[in-house]
Amino acid sequence: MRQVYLDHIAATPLDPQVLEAMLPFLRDKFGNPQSLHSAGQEALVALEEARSRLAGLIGAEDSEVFFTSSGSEANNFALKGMALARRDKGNHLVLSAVEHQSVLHSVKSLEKLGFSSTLVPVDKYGLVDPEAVRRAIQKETVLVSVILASNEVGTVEPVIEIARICRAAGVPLHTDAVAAVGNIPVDVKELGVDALSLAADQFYGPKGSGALFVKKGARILPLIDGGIQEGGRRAGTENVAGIVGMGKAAELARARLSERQEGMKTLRDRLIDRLPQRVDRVYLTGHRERRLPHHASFCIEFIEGEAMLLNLDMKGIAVSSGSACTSRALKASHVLLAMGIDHALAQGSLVFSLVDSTTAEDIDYLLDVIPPVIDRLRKMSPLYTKFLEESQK
Amino acid sequence: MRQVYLDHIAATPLDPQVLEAMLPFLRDKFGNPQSLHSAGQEALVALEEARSRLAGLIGAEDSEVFFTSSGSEANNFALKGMALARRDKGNHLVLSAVEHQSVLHSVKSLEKLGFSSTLVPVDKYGLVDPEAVRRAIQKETVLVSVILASNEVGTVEPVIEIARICRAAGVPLHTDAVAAVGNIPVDVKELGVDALSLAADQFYGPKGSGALFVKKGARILPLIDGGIQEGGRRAGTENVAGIVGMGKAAELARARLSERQEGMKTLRDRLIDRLPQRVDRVYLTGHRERRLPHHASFCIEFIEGEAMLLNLDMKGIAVSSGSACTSRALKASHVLLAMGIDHALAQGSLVFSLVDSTTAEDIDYLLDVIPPVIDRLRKMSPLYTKFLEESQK
Amino acid sequence: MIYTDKVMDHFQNPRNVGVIKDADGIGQVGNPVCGDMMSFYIKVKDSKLEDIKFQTFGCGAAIAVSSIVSEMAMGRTLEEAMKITNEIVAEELGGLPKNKLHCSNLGADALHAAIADYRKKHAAEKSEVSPEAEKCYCPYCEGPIEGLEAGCTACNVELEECPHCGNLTKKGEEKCAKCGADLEAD
Amino acid sequence: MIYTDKVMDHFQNPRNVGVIKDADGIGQVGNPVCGDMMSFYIKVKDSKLEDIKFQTFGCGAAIAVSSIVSEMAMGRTLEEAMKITNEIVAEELGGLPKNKLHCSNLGADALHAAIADYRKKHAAEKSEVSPEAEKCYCPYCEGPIEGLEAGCTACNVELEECPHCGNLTKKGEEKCAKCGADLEAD
Ligand SMILES: Cc1ncc(COP(=O)(O)O)c(C=O)c1O
Ligand SMILES: Cc1ncc(COP(=O)(O)O)c(C=O)c1O
Ligand code: FES
Ligand code: FES
Repeated sequence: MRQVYLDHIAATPLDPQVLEAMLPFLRDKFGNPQSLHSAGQEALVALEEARSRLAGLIGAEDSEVFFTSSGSEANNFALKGMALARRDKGNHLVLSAVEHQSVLHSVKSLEKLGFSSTLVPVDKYGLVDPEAVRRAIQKETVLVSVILASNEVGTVEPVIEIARICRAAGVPLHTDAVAAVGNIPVDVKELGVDALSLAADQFYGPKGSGALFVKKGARILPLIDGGIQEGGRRAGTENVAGIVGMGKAAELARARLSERQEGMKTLRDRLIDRLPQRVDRVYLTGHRERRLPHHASFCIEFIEGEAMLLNLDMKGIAVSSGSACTSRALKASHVLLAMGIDHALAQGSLVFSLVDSTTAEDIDYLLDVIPPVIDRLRKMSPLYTKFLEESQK
Repeated sequence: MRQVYLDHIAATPLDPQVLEAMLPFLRDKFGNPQSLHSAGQEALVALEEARSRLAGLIGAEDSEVFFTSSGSEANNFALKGMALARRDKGNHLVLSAVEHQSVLHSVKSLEKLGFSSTLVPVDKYGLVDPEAVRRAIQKETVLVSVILASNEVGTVEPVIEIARICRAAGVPLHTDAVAAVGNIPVDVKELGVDALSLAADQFYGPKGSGALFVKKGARILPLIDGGIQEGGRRAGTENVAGIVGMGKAAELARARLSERQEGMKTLRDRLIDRLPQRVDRVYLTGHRERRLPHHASFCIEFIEGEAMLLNLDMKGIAVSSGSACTSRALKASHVLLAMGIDHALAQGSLVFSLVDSTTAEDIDYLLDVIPPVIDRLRKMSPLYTKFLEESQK
Repeated sequence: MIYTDKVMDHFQNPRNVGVIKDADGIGQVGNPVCGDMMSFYIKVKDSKLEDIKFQTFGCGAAIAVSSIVSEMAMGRTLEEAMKITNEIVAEELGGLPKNKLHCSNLGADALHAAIADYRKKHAAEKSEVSPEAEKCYCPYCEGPIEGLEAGCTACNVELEECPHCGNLTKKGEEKCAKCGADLEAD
Repeated sequence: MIYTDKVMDHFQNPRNVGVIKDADGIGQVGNPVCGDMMSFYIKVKDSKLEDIKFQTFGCGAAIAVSSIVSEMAMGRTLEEAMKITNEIVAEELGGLPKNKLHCSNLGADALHAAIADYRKKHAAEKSEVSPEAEKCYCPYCEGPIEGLEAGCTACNVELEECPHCGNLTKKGEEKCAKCGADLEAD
């Protein structure tokens, strides 16, 4: 059976060059980067080279990059670390209504420690209005966090404008760029952000490797306290192979970004344009233009996402019905609800995400396979029956 | 030049079988364990198998094992997560004076949030007196943390007795077993602990993979908030390859533990017995018997550790002068000071740590190489000159 | 797989899907906000379920549960059908992920509601529909839960009850995991 | 390597190690608590350093610094030798890790102390030993530090000064990273 993998927002395969770069550090180069002897120093050099490559991808200084074990850890580090470091300045946080769970729940934890927060709403495309951020900022606000690109609906937020507002207000801005880095050009200086989260598994690097950019001069407390790793900012023996892989992936992403983007965008557009031609009552979620190049997300009316996902899986097609981080939660996505999509429709969410090796044939196979799947499930759906009855009246 | 690596407390090489187990997950099995489609489920199955193997190594239930990215993260998770979850019960912590930095500094961070702590002293072997723990426990105490085995001096603490006292007092006990798991038999039920930290790179598994055992029923808040991974206890896309490697390493450790221990113990004893015969004024640190099987640590009088370490490195011998996590800090180890060793002597710390492939020839090579190194450095040392002058008087 | 082979079989080849135009009883439970909704249609003859059809909006488990409930009840007396419980359904399916056990309630509930509807219409005898008291399962680790106070003893999550639907949700969540109702922040 | 080739050369083959029994001046700085201690012995002839020997208890940097200081000062006039600063020493060694820069102070300090000792003994002229004001470097990231208030702008660590030796240490540390003195917990 043909296998078509269209859930790359949850996982990308390692680029073979990335694996190649990692292997020596899984074989004989097993030194601990903090060891002062040669084996340790060899690992340290590799670590710093990776840091440099990653910094290069996002236009940061090497010393502004802190390794983490995931995008979620980077988000927790940024939110908790910056909020707690600036506690003397105030106790209020501003975030958008379409943040990732790791940002939302970090804020919940901070609320238990005495912080309060304001959720900035989004429009029907999931876009945050920079002016709304300005209005949400209070005298007590110590941090603003706005996602750069949504993993659920693909929308790319106007972070440059939001950063300008935050700068004027003297409040640092964090952006969750996990879904963005490696897929669209991201430059921390151009964005003007004070902190930025990323994860290697979004751009052909290994799982278990992420990073937080923290602008020079911005204050942050560690999330993981302990030894001197990462300049005392993030303790724990470093995942050397993973970090080296992330560095290599960053180098490749930098070199290939525009080429990758263009290829994926064409196929994404093929899917966005044709799916609604093949199936009725299918709605694109997120913004049509301001979206990730490899991301096409829809709500399919009258049916539920998991049932579609499983049916497509049986046909060899892997897709998701939202964020992998909430795949087992039974509730509708908070992102879709924040965009004003109603509960029933939000349950029918499907996310297709591409990779640089996705082909037009893959998309066409999907376009052939999906209509009967939807048709079959709709025939089972009491909501569809009701809709048909009502439209006959 | 002969290469002798005796710094395995900082890093073990991957067992080839561990790498073998990891590789498929670095190649085509790249699914995200939270994805509901087949590729995701395949990763999930591997993850749960690894959890089961790790649980098997320490006598835990599968559901009591939570993956982390390092021993430090596990320690932070335990200390902060359990203390904050039990905040309604009190705000006092008890820990030993010889805890790892990641425990010590987690407690410092908790102190900023309103907790206080009592440090239980140790004797000259680095041993904690269980009775001293009993005395340190107050009505407000919500957590006790005592290291199972010291990475700096090798001493294995009487955690079973301490656990009995904590149980009687109704206070949960966490133990930092990072240096112990995989090297000595560790059974959470036998120990009677409520939480236990471990890291795979201590037993031929990969760097960047650790775990926290949390006893069923013990309350803990997440350190990394976000998605549903690890039952909502630790968010972030899982380092699947690393976790699979840790699982394999756990399986191997379980099968080979006693054999590994015996082999390393013999060589360790050779080193402990013979080094003081070759060089005078060399003192074993930690307990002679109650110590890790692969650990021999000394203080060499009149000289400083880093100078020795670099000299040995030039002869192809890798050793450490304390914890890798503090290798660049200029101060004497808090562990040695807590044991009553004076500052000057503590500066001369050397730690030799073995691996299952260490040979008698390796030890003998070290024993041949080290006396002239020490001799040369002592000739440079004003302290040694002073000592000689005074002993001539 | 998250589901057993039997669940997947019923999910892929659901028995008795559809609508009975002149049904003797119709039962509908759930709503789209909860992410699941089931309609059961029954034909009754001599106190036996002569025909059953269902429609389901919901996940794989919900579809499989509806299918097997229809199969289990087909041809049975109303009395017998009323004895179908979520435990029996889940068992028949070879088990369900614990966070999906509530779907098995739904199937039996929808059938029972259809029977109640029939009984009401035919006034044969009045009977209260009293679905089994729901067993509680932690929506995070899927472990059984003894009491709210203790939180989930399996995964240690702190739980609170959704005041809207009674579902258990992690403390501090903004919305109920089941019905989506807003929970007050603590 | 953490050290440059030049540092490693001086560390491996230190010049002028030893003691001068009948030294004209002896200077000793540091102490074992700080992890480093240096003794410099000088012979002076015609206001020139005719011979220099040193002993060092300390890390690789400390040994290399002592060695190069002795080499740089050898044969120089006392005036010239007094002009050797930590910057010059560090530069001569091709750089030092920033957390080791204080070792370069030690070398010059010890030499200067020996010269001061000589001058005092020979009462040729009195001069105050005033070592250069120490530059501050973050002991964690090794970046230069502007002021205590700001913390380290490079790595964002919050710093406090050790009341005992003046060294900068991360806030909340229990002991000074340099001299090991107890810091009050905050
Ligand atoms: C006893 C002990 N605890 C904690 C740690 C920290 O573990 P990691 O380096 O994996 O963060 C170590 C590291 O060697 C250790 O030996
Ligand atoms: C926007 C966004 N933020 C955060 C995360 C969490 O990253 P991780 O899974 O690496 O923890 C993701 C994961 O896909 C994401 O898409
Ligand atoms: S429909 Fe299965 S989750 Fe409720
Ligand atoms: S002796 Fe080099 S650190 Fe001070």
